[in-house]
Amino acid sequence: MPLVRIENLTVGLPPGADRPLAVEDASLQIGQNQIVCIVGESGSGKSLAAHAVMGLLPRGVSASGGKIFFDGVDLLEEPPEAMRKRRGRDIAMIFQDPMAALNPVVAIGHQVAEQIRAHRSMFEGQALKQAGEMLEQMGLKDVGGLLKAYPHQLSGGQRQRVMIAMALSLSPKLLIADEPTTALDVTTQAQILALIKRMQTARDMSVLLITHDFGVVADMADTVSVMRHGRIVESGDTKTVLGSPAHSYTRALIAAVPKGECRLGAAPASAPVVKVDGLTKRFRRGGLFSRAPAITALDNIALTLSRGETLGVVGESGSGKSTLARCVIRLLDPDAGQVLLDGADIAHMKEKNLRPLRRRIQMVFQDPFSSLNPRQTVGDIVTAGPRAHGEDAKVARARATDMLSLVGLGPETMHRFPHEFSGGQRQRIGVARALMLKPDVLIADEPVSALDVTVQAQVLKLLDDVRRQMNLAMLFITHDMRVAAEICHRVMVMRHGRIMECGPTAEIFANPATDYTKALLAAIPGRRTR
Amino acid sequence: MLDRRAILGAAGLLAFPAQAWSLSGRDRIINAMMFDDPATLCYPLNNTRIIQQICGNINESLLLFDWQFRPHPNLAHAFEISPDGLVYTFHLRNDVSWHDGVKFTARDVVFSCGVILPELNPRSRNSFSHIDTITTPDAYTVVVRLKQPFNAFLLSLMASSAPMMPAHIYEGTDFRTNPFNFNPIGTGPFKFAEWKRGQYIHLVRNEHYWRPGQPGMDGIYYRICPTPEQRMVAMETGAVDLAMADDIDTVLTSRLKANPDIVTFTGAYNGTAEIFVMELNQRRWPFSDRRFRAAFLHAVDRQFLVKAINFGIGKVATGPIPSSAPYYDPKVLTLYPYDPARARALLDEMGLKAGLGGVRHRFGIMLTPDGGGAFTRSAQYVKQALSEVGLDVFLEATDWPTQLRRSGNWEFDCDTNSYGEYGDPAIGTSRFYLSSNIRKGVPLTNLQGYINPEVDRLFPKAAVAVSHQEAQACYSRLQQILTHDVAMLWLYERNPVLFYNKRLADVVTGPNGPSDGFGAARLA
Amino acid sequence: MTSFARSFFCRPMAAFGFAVFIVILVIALAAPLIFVRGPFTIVGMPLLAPGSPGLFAGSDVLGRDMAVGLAYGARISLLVGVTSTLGAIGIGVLLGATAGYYGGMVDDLLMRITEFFQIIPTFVLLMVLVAFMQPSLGSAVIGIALISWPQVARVVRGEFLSLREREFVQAARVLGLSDARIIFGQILPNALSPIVVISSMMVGNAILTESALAFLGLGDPNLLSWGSMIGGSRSAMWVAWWTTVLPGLCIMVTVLALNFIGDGLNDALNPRRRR
Amino acid sequence: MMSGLKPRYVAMRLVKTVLVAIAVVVLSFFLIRLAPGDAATVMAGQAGYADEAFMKSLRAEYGLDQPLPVQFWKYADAVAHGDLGTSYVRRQPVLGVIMERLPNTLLLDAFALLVAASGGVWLGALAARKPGSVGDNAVSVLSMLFYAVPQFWLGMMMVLFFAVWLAMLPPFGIETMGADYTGLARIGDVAEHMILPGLTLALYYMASYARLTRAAMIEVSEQDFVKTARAKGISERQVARRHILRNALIPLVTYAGLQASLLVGGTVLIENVFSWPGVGTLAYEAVQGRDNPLLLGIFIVTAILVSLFNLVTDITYAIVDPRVELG
Repeated sequence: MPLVRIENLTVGLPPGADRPLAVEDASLQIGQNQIVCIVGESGSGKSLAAHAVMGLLPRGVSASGGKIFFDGVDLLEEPPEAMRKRRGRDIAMIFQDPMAALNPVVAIGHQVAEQIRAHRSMFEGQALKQAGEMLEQMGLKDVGGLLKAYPHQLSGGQRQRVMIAMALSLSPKLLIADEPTTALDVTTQAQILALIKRMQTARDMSVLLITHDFGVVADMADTVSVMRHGRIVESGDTKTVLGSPAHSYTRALIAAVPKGECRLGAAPASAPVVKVDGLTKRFRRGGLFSRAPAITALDNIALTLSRGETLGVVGESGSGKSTLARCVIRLLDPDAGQVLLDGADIAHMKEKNLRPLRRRIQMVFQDPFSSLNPRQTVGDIVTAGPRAHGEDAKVARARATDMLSLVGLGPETMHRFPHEFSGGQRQRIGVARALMLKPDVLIADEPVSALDVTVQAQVLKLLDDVRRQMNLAMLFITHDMRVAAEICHRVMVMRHGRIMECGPTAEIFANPATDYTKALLAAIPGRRTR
Repeated sequence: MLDRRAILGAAGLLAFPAQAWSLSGRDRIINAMMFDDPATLCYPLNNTRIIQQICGNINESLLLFDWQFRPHPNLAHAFEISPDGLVYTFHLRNDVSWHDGVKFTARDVVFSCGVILPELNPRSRNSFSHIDTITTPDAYTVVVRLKQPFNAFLLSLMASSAPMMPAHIYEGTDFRTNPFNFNPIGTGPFKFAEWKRGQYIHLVRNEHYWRPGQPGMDGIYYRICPTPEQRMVAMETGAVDLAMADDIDTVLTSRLKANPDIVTFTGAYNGTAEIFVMELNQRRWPFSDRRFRAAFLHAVDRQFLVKAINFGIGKVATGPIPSSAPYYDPKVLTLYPYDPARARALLDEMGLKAGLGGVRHRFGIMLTPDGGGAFTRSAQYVKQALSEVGLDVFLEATDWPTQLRRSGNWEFDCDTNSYGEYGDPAIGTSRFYLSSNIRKGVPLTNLQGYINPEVDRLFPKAAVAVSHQEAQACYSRLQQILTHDVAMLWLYERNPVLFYNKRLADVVTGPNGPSDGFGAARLA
Repeated sequence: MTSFARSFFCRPMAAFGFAVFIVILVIALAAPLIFVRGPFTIVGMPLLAPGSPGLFAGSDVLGRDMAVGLAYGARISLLVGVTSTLGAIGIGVLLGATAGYYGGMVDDLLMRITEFFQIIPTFVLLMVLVAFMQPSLGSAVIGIALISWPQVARVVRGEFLSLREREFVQAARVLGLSDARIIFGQILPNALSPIVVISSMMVGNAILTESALAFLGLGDPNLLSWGSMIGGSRSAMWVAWWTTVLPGLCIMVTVLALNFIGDGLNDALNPRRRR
Repeated sequence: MMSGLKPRYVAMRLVKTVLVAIAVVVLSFFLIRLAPGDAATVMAGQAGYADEAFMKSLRAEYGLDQPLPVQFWKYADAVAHGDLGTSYVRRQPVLGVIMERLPNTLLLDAFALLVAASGGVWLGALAARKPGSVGDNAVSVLSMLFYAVPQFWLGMMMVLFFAVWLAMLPPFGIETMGADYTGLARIGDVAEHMILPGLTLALYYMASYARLTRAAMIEVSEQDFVKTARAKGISERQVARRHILRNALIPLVTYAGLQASLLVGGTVLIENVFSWPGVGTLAYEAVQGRDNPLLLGIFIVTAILVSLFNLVTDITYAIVDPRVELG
C-alpha cells in the first residue's frame, strides 16, 4: 500500500492570478522507501502541489478538490490541530533558499531543538544534545560551535544540512524537498543530493523531490511525474520516462536540456582582438577604521580572444568570473594589468577618452527583469546607444527594427514596455541593444541562467548565430558546464580568482588536467547514468 | 529626581483630589503672579510694572497720596512748603529702621533724592533737576530748596517715582551691579526672603515695621505664570489670590468678573493712568501733515475699539492727559469723532488721492510683542479700519530687541505703545512732547520728533507755576494745542482691572495701586 | 498612465483624500467669489457663537467672520505647504542624487549634514531661522524648506544607491551614455515614485509646521492662516471653543487628505502592489 | 549575549559624539550671532528705561562689543571647561538652568515613549494578525488621523475637553502652584499634571508605532523562516511570538532610537501649550529673548543627549539583531 496517494488534487489561485487553478486534477503515488520526483518549468504548479501535501498553502490559496491519503488518512479532511501535530513528526519539508529558511536572529542549536521539543517534552539541554548528534550525522564539523552560531555565519551548503538535520530529527516517514539544491553551487548540490539519498535508504523514508533539472531526476528519482500548467502530463519510472518519453512536451523538455557534448571544434584562426595580461582586482572591506584584509577577486589573469571565437569562462560563485567580465569592459577599474582592445590598453584609460572605444565592446546581462529600464519603450532602449554616439534618431529607429527582427521580434515591440515581455524575449532585446553599436567583442555574463530550459536553448542558439553572422569575439560567462560545452570553442576554468586550466572544450571535458575540474565535471547532474 | 517607577505607581493615586490641601496653613499668605523673573529688584533701576509692584512692599516713599492725589504722612510725618514754593521742609519719623536694623535718617533721603534716583530713574531725574540744594539741619529733618517753584514736586515723591533707598548699602558702589539689587533692603511692611529663579519670589512680614497694626499678612509669594490662561486657571482654582494689570487677557475678564469668589477692582491704576497710543514718525511725509493724523483718528472707531476689541475695559482717550488725572480740561480739547467720510475728505485735501486698488498710501505699524494680546488685536483692528479709508497698513512683527532698537532709532512709520502719566503731566506727559527730549537710541522719549516752540515754552512754565490755577491755565492751553496738532494718536485710556480673592480686604488703598505695597491688606 | 490612474482611484481612501483635497483647493482659490467680504473685515461683535445670524461659523476674537477666515486661511497653509516642499524637493533631489550616484566624499558630507539635522532639535532651529529673518511668509517657507530637505535627500540617496547597481544602469554606462544622461534619463524616472510619495506627506508636514510657527507667534502678522487663528485663540478658547476647534479641524482634514493621497500614490506607483 | 560589542567601538562612538558637539557649537554660534539686534537691547528693554550708557555697559559686561571671532574663542574655551556661559535673560549659568529643566522634559518624554511604544506595538500586532479585517482598517485610519493632527492643537483639545468642560485634570504646569507638597503627595501631584501633556505626546507617536509594527509584522510573516517554523508543527502563537515578533522588533528599535532623539528636542509645542517647565519652553524663551548662550547651551546638551541615545540604540540593535557587527 503506497505511503501517499494523491487523487485528482485541485488547488485554486486567488482572483487576478494569470490562471484560475495552480494544480488541476493531479494524481500520483509515493511508495514506502521510494524517491518520487515532480519535474516542470517555473509556474507549472509543482511547488504548490508539494505545499498542499504539507498543508502549508499560502494565504488566499486553498486545495479546492481531490484527496491526499497519507498512511490511509485523507490529510485534506484532517482538522488543523491534528494536521499541525503531523508536521515535523510524520511529514517534514525543506525549502529552496537556505539563506531565508532559517530564523536570522536565533542560534542554530535552538532552532533544531525547537523542532524536537515541538513533539517531545524534554529539557532544552537534552534537546540541544540530540540536535548536536543530528548535525554530526549530516556530516557537519565543529558541531559545538555550530550550535551557538547564527545562520548568517554559515555557508549555503552548511545551512541546507542544518535544514535536513532539523527535518529528520523526529524520523518522519515522508520528506518533501522543494528544489533543495537550486540555489547552491554545483559541487555542493551534488553533496546535498547524495546526503538525501543516503538518509532515505538509511531511514526507510520516502522522499518527494521537486526540481526543474532533469539531471537531478536522472540521479535521484525512482519514479517521476512531469507537470505543465498545473496538470500532470506524464508519470512513470525514471528510465522509461527519460529514455522514451511518451508526451510531446516531455520530449521537447528533454531535448532542450544541454547534454554537455562538445559541439564546436577549433575556432577559425585569426588575430586576437582582445589580449588581457596580469589583470588583478582587489575589493577593500570594512569601514574607515577597520583593518579587515581586502579580498583578491582577480589574481594575475591572462587570456586572448579572437574574432569569430567563443571563449567560455566557467567557475562556481565567488570564482571571479563576473569580476573578470566587468574589468574587461571597464564597468570596474582593475588594480593592475593590461586589457588590449586591438592594441589599445583600455585598463586604466580615463572615461573621457574611453567613451568612443566603448562602442566596440558590448555586453548582455543575466537578469532579464533588471537589465531593461522599466520606464522606457523598447525602441528607446535599443536606440539609446547609437543616439548617445550622435547617430540620427530616425536612422537609429529604422536600424533598430531590423535588429529586432534579427533577434526574432516583430516591429510592434518598438512601442511596448519591458514589463509586457517574457524573460526570453527580454534577453533577445538585450542582445539587440548590444549589437546596435556593431561591436567587435560581445561579453555574455550568465545570459541564460535565469531562464527556463526550453527558452535557454533558443537564446543560446541566437547568440551562436549572431556570433557567426557578425564574426564577433565572444566571452561567455557561466556556472553550468553543460551550457559551456554547447556554445564554447575554448573553456577556461576559474577558482578563487585564478585560472585553473584553459583549452579546447572537447579536450577539457575528455581529460581534465586539475582535480578541481574533475570534481566540477563529476558533479554535473545526470552525467553518471549515461 | 523623581524615580519613574514611583510616578507610575503614583499615577494610580488619581483619586488624590488636586485641591485637597487646606487653606489653614497658608491663609495669611498673599499669592500673586508674574510673567517671568524680573531683571532686578532695585526699585529705581528697572521701572517695569512688576518691579514697582514687588518693591512697593519693600521700599517706601516719604508721602502717600489718596484718590484725590492729596499727600498724607508716611516716612515724613509732616512737611511745610515756603510761601514762594521754593523751600520744602520734611520732618521724618524717628522710629523707622531698615530691614537690616540700621536706623532710617535724613542721610538716606539726601542720598536717595540727590544721588541714586536721578542717576538710575529718568522720571526722577526730570523732577529732581529742579532741586538746588538738600540740607539736613538734624538727623530727622530735610530741607529741599528748589531753583524755581515746581508744583509737581510733591507728586514726584510718589513711591513709583521716588522710593527711599538705603544710603549705607548703595553709597559709593556701582548702583547697577550692587549685589543688593537681588536682595533688596527697605523700610517697608515686608522684607525680601527668597528668590527661586524660574519659580517664585517670597517676601515675609517685617516684624519691626513702624506703622502700628501693619502688615496684616504674614508674607507674599510672586509665582511665575507664563501664559494668560494659566493665570486665569490659577485665580479660578484659588491657587493665587491676586491678578494685577496685564495678568489677565481682556478676553477672559468676563469669565473672572462672573466668578463670585473674585472681587473686580477698577481704577487701581489711576496713579499711573496709562493711555494706549500710536506714534507716527513725524519726520516722514505724510505723517508730518496734521491732516493725515486727524484723518487717522477720524477713521478709527475708538468706541468700538474699547467696547468690542478690548471687551469693555478702558475709556476712549481724548488727549495727552487722561480724564482721571489732575489738570484734565475737557472744554479745550479738539475732538475727533469716528467719521470715515471726514477722514477721506482730509486725505483728498492733502492730495493723497486713491490710486490703483483704492490705496492712497501704504505704511507699516510696528507691533508690541505682547504674544497676540490686547495691543496686537487693537493694531489689527486699526489696520482694518484704516483700509476702509484707503490707507493700506502692513503690520511688522517684532520681538523685544527689535522693537526697542527700531523705536529708539526712529526706524518706524508708526509705533504702538502704552504711556503712564504718573499723577502729574510734568512727570509722565511732558517727556513725549518736549523737543528737548528728542534723544536718539533711547526708548520712551519724544520718538515722534514733535516740535512746537509754544509747547516747549509752556511745559516748563507749567511745571514751575506756583499756584494750581496758573499751572491749570498752562496745561489747558497745552491740551488745546496738542489735540489741535494731533501731536500723538491717543486711542484709549487702559485703566486695567485688578482681581483679588474675596478672602482678602484693603488690597488697594490709593491711586498708586499695588505699587504702594500690601501693608494694609488683611483677611476679609 | 491610465493603468496608474485606475489603480490609484480604485482605492477608496485615496479617492476620498483626493476629493477632499480638491474641495479645499477650490474653496481656497474661489474664496473671493464665495465671500463678498475679505477675511479681515469686522462684521460684528467678537466671539459670537456659530449659527448666529449671518455667521454660520461664528466670529473670532476680533469680530471677524470665521468662515471667511478659514477659507482664506487655506490659501496660506497650502501656499506655504506646497512652496516649501518644492524647495525641499529641489535641494534634496539634487544633493541626494549626486551623493547616491557619485558616492565618496560628497556622500560622506551629505550624510554628516543629515546627521547634524537629526541631532539638532530641528523645530528650535526653525524658530531661530524664522526669528532672525523676521517672521513673514517668505521666512516661513525658506525655514521649513531648509529643515526638511535632508529627509528628501536621504530617500533620494537610498534610491540612487540601489538603482545605480541595477543592470540597466550598468548597460547604459557600457553603451557610453554620459553621467548626466544616465542620472536624469535612466535613474531619476525610476526614483520618481518614492519622491512623489514623500512629497505629498511633506506638504502635510509643512502645513503642520507652518501652523505651529504661527501658533507660537512666529507667523506673518499680516496674513491669516489656520495656525495664526489657533494662536490668536489660546485665551479665547476658554470662552469660545469654536475659535480653536474649527481651524484645527481644517488643518487635520487637509493633512489627512494629503496623507491618504500619499498612501494611494505609494500603492499605485509601486508595481509590486499594483493589483 | 553581547555579540560583537567591542570597547574600541564604544570609544570611537564617544569620540564621534564629541566631534558632533563641537560641530554643533561652531555652526550654531555663528548662525545665532547673525540675528539682528542683540541681547543688550533686550536687557535694556526690560529695564524699562535705558540710555546709551547703560546699554554700552551691558554690552561690555557680556563681551558683546568684542569682534565675533574673539567672542567665539572665549566661548569655546569656556565650554571646554564645562562652563556654558551665563544666560542673559535669567542671569544664571546656562548649564544650571538647563540641568534644572532637563529632568522635567525627560520625565514627560519617558512617560510618552512608554505609553506610545506599548500601545502602538499592541495595536500594530492586533492589526497585523488579520490584515484587511475591520480591526486592521480601524487601526490604520486611526493612526493616519493622529498623524494628521497638529500636535499643539491636539494639546489644546485635551485642555478644552478635560480642563475647560470636565474640569477633571489640571491643564497647566508641573505641580499645583503654591501647594509645596513633599514625598508621595508631590509625586501624585506631578503625575496628575503629567497626564494631559504626556497623553498628547503619546497619542501622536503611538500612531506611528502602530503603523510601523503592523507593516513590520506583515512583512516578516511572509518570510520563508516563518514557513519553516510552521513546518516544525509548533503552535501559531509560538510562531507569532518566537519568530514573527522577534524579527519585527528590529525596525522598532531603530524607530524608538530615532524618536527618542526627536522627543528630546521636539517637545517645544507641547510644553508651550501646557506650560510644562522643560527644555522646550526654555528654548522658546531663549529664541524670544535672543538669549544666545542659553540657545547654544540647549543645542549642545541636546546634541550630546541625542548622540548618547543613538549609541544606546545601536547597541540594543546589535543585541536584538546578531547580523549586525559593531565597529
